[in-house]
Amino acid sequence: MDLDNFMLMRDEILLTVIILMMLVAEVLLSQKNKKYVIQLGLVLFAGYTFQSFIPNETGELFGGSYKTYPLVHLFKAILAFGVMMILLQSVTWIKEKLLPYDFAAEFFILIFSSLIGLNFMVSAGDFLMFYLGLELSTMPIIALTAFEFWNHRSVEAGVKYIMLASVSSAILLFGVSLVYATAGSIQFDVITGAMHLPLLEIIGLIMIFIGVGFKISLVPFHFWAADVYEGAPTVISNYLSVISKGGAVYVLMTLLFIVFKAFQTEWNWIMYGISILTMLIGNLFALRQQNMKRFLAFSSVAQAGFILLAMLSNNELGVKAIIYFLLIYIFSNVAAFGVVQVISLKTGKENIDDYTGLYRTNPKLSLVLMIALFSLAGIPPVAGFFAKFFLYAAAASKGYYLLIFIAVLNVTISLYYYLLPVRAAFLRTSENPIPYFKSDIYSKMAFVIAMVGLLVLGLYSGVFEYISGMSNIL
Amino acid sequence: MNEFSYIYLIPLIPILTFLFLGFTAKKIKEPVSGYIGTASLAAVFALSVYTAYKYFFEVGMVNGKYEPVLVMIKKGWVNFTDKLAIDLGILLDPISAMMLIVVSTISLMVHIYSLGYMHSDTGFSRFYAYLSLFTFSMLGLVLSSNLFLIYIFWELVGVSSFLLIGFYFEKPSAVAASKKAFIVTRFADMFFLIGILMVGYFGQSFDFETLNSESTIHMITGWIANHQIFSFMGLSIFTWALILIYIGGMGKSAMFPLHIWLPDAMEGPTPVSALIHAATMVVAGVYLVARLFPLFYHIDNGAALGVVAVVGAFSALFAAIIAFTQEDIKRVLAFSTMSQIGYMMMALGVSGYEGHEGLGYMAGMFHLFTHAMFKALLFLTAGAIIHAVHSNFMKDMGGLHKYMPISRWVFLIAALAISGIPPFAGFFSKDEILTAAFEYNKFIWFIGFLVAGMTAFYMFRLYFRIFHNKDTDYGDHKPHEAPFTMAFALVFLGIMTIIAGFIPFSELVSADRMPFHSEIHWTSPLVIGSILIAASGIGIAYLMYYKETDYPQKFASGMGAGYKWAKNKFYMDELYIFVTHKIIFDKISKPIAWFDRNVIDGFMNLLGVTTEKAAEKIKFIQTGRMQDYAMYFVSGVIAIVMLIVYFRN
Amino acid sequence: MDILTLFVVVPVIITLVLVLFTKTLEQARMVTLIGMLVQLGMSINLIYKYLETRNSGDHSIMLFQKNIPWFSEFNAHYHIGVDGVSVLMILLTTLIVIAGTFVSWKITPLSKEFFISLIVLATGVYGFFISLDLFTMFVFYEIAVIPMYLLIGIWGSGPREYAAMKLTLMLMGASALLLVALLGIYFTGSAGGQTPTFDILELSQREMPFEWQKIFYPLAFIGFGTIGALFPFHTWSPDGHASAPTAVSMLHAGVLMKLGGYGIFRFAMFLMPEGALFWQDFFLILAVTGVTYGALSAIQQTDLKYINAYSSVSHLGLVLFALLMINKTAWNGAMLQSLSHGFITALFFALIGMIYGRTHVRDITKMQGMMRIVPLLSVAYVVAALANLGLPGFSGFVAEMNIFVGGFLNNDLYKQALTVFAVTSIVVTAVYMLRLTGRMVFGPTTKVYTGLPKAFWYEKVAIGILVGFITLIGTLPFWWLQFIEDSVNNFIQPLVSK
Amino acid sequence: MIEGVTLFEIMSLTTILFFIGIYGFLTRTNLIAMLMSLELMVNAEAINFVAINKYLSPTVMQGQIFSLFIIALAAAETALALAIILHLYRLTKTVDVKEVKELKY
Repeated sequence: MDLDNFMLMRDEILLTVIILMMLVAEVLLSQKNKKYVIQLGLVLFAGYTFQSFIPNETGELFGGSYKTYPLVHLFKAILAFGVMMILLQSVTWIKEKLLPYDFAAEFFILIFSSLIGLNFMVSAGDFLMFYLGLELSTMPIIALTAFEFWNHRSVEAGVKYIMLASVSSAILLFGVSLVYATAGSIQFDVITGAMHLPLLEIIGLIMIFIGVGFKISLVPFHFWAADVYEGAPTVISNYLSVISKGGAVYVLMTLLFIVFKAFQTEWNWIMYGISILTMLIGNLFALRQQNMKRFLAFSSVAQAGFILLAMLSNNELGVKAIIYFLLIYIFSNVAAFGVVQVISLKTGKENIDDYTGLYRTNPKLSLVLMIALFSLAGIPPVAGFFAKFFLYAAAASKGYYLLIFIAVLNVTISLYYYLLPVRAAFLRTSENPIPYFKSDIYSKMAFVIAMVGLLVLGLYSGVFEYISGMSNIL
Repeated sequence: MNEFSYIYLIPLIPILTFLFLGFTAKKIKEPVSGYIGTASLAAVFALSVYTAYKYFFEVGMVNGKYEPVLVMIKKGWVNFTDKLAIDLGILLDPISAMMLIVVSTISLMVHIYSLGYMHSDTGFSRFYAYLSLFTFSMLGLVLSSNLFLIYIFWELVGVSSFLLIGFYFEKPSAVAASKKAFIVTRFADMFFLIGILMVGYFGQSFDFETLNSESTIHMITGWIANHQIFSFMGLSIFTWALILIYIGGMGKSAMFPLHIWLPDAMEGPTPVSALIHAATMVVAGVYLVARLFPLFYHIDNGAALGVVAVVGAFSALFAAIIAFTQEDIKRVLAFSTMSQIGYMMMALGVSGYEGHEGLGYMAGMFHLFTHAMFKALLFLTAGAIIHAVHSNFMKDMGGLHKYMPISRWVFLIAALAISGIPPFAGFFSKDEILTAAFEYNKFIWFIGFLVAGMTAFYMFRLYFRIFHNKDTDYGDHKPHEAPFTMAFALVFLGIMTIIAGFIPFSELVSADRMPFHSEIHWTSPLVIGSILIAASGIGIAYLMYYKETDYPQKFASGMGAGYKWAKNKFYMDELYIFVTHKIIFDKISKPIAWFDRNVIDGFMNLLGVTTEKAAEKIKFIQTGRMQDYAMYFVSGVIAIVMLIVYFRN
Repeated sequence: MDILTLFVVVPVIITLVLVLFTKTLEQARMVTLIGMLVQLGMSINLIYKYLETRNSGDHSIMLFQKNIPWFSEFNAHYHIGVDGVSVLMILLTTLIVIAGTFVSWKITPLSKEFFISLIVLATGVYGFFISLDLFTMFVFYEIAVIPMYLLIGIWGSGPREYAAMKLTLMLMGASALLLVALLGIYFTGSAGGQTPTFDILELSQREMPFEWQKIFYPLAFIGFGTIGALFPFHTWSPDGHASAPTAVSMLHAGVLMKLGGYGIFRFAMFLMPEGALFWQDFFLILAVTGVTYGALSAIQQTDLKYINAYSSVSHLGLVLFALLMINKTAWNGAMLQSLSHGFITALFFALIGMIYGRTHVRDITKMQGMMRIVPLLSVAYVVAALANLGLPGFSGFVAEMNIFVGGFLNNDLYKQALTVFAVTSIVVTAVYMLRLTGRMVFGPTTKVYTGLPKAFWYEKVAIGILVGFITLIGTLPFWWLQFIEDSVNNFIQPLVSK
Repeated sequence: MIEGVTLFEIMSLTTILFFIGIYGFLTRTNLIAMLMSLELMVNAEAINFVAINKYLSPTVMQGQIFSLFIIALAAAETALALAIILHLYRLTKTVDVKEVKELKY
């Protein structure tokens, strides 16, 4: 690494700088000016987000353990964008909950470092970097999960998360060590070259995939998700369900499609089963949830199952479909969680029944909720439909028609429970609905961005074309 | 044929009248609407008479044969295929011209009559609107040049009859009757439609002239000859098609067993009964058979015609027997109508084709013509009587000759006519029918002969019990003679009834459209016999009913069960009710509805319920204890490893 | 902006105007009405242009085509175009939406939202009728399906939530099949290395392997058939219609259910002819069953809307039946029947809504002799009943006759027998229709309801529109058939050539 | 490189260690004990890496570096875990994992 190829990892470096500046600010700012930390963090990160959309050239650092190419850079930008929206929504929460304890800066620092971890993970060139990224992305979030230390549920979520995460990473590590034993290296390129799949290596690979699958919350490794999402602060559930899941999906994709290509054929029909299981279990659990956060948690489990459809395709179509889906998915889920958060902050209500008659009092909010849920369910003209459609198309390109059929039936089930909040908010009227309230400017911005995204990204094909323009990574 | 190009006006005027009256029913009050309707009908009448005259005596006859005249209004109204199409065309030939006269005359009379009869009825305008609608449909029916077109008007007369029967729509009985009439005829029409489809399929045309042409008949007979397998009960498929069409005719013409709607149809206003259920609509079936006569005659050497004859004869007898026992005068007339139409069917059935062979055909048409006149007359008179007495039942009448002289005389004329006493119209037509039947089959003839006597008997039973018999005390309001408008119609029809018989019908109407000559052989035993039996029928009626006697009771008790059956119309209604309600509704339709709600819909709901149940069942795997989660986690890993290892080798 | 895209754009504009500028019921309905009148003008203009083009000798299969790449990655285009059938369907939609606007003249609560959803629904329908690209078609199809949930759920009556959910889920389940079929056609439809495409005109030129057609045709057929109330996938329709608000029942039964037959005609059979022939006999049984079955179960119903829903099942069964007969005459009949049933059933639901709005009862055993109370509505109801049982002079007759004649013209005893079987439905229809009118319209007046308001002007307008078109079709069928024939001729080619 | 000890034996040892860890994690009810079992697993992997590196590719040091990182990260993990567990203890006065099941179904 030297000055001329230094800019290759400018995202990570910038984030580090931002973190340092936050630290400095934290130290320098006097007690009564602490609240400016928030604005500072937002501004800095906004700047980061903007720059991350400037394309970056292909290259590698540290002897190939850090790789970057247009798609991964774009993906980092997408992640940053998602985080940006989440931050916008979290302002009120920080003001109300964290400032009193003077935790505002820490929140930003932890989120940013987790994002760094994800960035490293997605552009990892060997298992070491991959493992470091994984851990770096997980731990701060665990800390944040338990951040509301006065709230028993939050802490319980934290405990569950860290324990299970450690187990999964331990298993993943064991797998890595097995692969290392058989392939004789931890560098992806070398391993790709030296794959002839003895049993030991297969076991190793399975363990690795499961370590990632834990992060994506595939069945049967999804149990933590619901509990953690419910317990954690809504912002963090949001982050978990879109950002860290998205990063993990990307890694799984690159590992499957590029690094362990040879293993794909072995692995496909296992994934076939897992995807069906994931969709079904996720839907069935979401079906009977009352708590919105838990509900969204299970819905995001089900969504992971849909992503696997495209994972099966193992071709560029799959790559495009997945990236596009993640993009849309970030928009929809952020919007949905955002509504939940705004409401729970104002009223402390998180149950579906509490939303009864919401449209009569807060029409805009319930519209946002409806569009977000429709997008998750995949109903045109909202972008979610197109994203899902491309996933199906990717699977169909390999002829998995039966799987697609099962998937679409699952969509029907999911539509049922996505309509439940809509039913509560629109169809019903209640004596004591959630009263009208004005949400703060930041979350409004986030909502507007999300809505525009959901309504435009689908009908306007440019974005998809742009993504598919740079997804020739195979 | 441009000298007839005006002819589309004949159906057009009534329909326009209908629309006008229908839309302005609220505004225009009695009697203006009545005048409008009558005026338009008068115009139609004039046109029809002009057309008929022109056709018969100027244009129609081309070198010794009445050539049909076709006026095409819209070709290809609906094109099914290049061969099969519904063309709006008007076909003018002897029978349609004749029917024009009948329909327009009777309709006009009824219009005039109703001015008085429907006086101060709330639905006066509506009544005239309906009348115009019916007239339109009936004229269209007789004029249509295309089998499908006739079906269209067939349906339309059905619906106008439905509307008119249910005219007093607040009377449940009327509503029920109208429903019954429509559904029964609709049921028959279904067979008609199937018949049409088959004819279209085999005959490759819906156009009457094409269907009746030599070439088509030849083609069909050839086809039948080559496809012996396509036959059922010994009759070829095409004969069955004709029989199906004839079933349609049976429905409209109230032939047994599809007659049950006719008696109930008397719920409608009496003029309607006169117009629709005596003179015009009910003879549509006869007209239909006459229309397709060449087909009926030539295919399978008239196998279908045999059916027509038998059904006709049987219905004639059956109706006559029931007519003996009815108390409601309109019902008696209704059954006599049924019986007379049976006569006409019989006549067609026994007819041949060429020249004098076609006597039956001619006679049938002739009887249709005369019957229209005197039966309308009878109904209208009955209407006048009911108008005066405010009752339909004979027991409330008697000795009316004192109060209603005109009605009495015209009724007598009509009764004599229908009984077949010379020189009244009925005699000639009936006599020729019997002659034709005699040449065809003695047994059929005998039935006809018997029915002639019975007819005379029950008609005079009616006459005597209304006008003579006992001297009923009518209390404060005495029955009065009908007002002028009604009386005018009665007298006019009376005159028609007297003179109609002398029309040289065979010169005009015949099966092969070739005029032939036929006169009554006064000396032949047939003629004398028929006169005698009619006379004896009248005599018996005189003995039993001229004065109040106890013969009727004796007679009835003597017959015992037979009388009861006849009085209850042989329980045909009950049979139908049983079949429809008990079997179709309860045994078929109900289970289906249940099946739909509970099985099919239930299955759909079951899917949903199962899903929710499943969700409820599996919730316990999410215990909330992280060691269980870890357990699942690890076992998941192991399971997958196992699977791969297993399936790999 | 080309003449067809406008049909999708104008509703969107109306929606935006409604969202942004309207507050009250009066404004909302005014905006909707004006917008739809514009739409009507466009439809008439379209018909005029269509005839003009055809008479100028342009016999291309689709007119006014426009083909813009959308997701070029998938070779999915925004490809639109119309032929006779679609032109008529567009006209039908417009008229029924207008009538629906008049019928829901006083809709509350959330009037504005009601009209918005209605327009969105219409947008989807318009898009469906003009799209020539499977992808575009599917997008619009789903757009059309979803607003139903809100419309029934918010403004419905009775067990509205249940009905709305059921309808939505069943239709989504159906579109699951459809989606699979669609992707199947996309990937297998282009044998021999051509780039896969969603464009039906291109696909019709390519040879889809028979073994795939065998798999995907039934999926497509059932997928479309479900919304076309194909037995036994029709159960959403009685509940849905019973609970839906008037205008929605009209639009749904009048137009949305036609998407089924239309889709089968336009996409399924056209793209998979061998499959169609292979499955013909099997589906014929289902269709015929639906015809008589629907009619027979209608006899037992006492709820006006249920009667109508089942009669719709029966009549749309006829549409599918005719389509399966694969015969020009029958297909003409099918399309004409779609059109005519659209108007008739819309009229029915409109009247039911009006009567229910007055009496708050839909049970025919509970009201009698409405003729004296609301004469106009009753007369209209009788007219509708007569039209429904196929009385000549009204649209139903012509359509059904085409179907029956077409069905019988097959040189195949099996099909002829089925046709005869279907013919029986005309009697059963007569039975339940007359039973209905006899109970409700005629008979002695129920005292409770005397003095109910007579028909209001906007109701009269709605009735006028619908009755007018029913009679127009019934008396001038040749004018309407000219549109249908030319498109049928093109679309039946692949089937008869096989 | 220890004389007379093959990689196989070492890896068997680590595997056994690993599964002992898993067993402990699944069975112990005390959170601290579970944490220790976790340590066991992680250390097994650390040994793995070093041994594999030493036996198979002595020239490149990937394995040993990896194990260093593992140790560091394990420490961090433990610290975080302990912190959270302490929080839990403050709130519920227990470290029994069986009690930690408020969030479920």
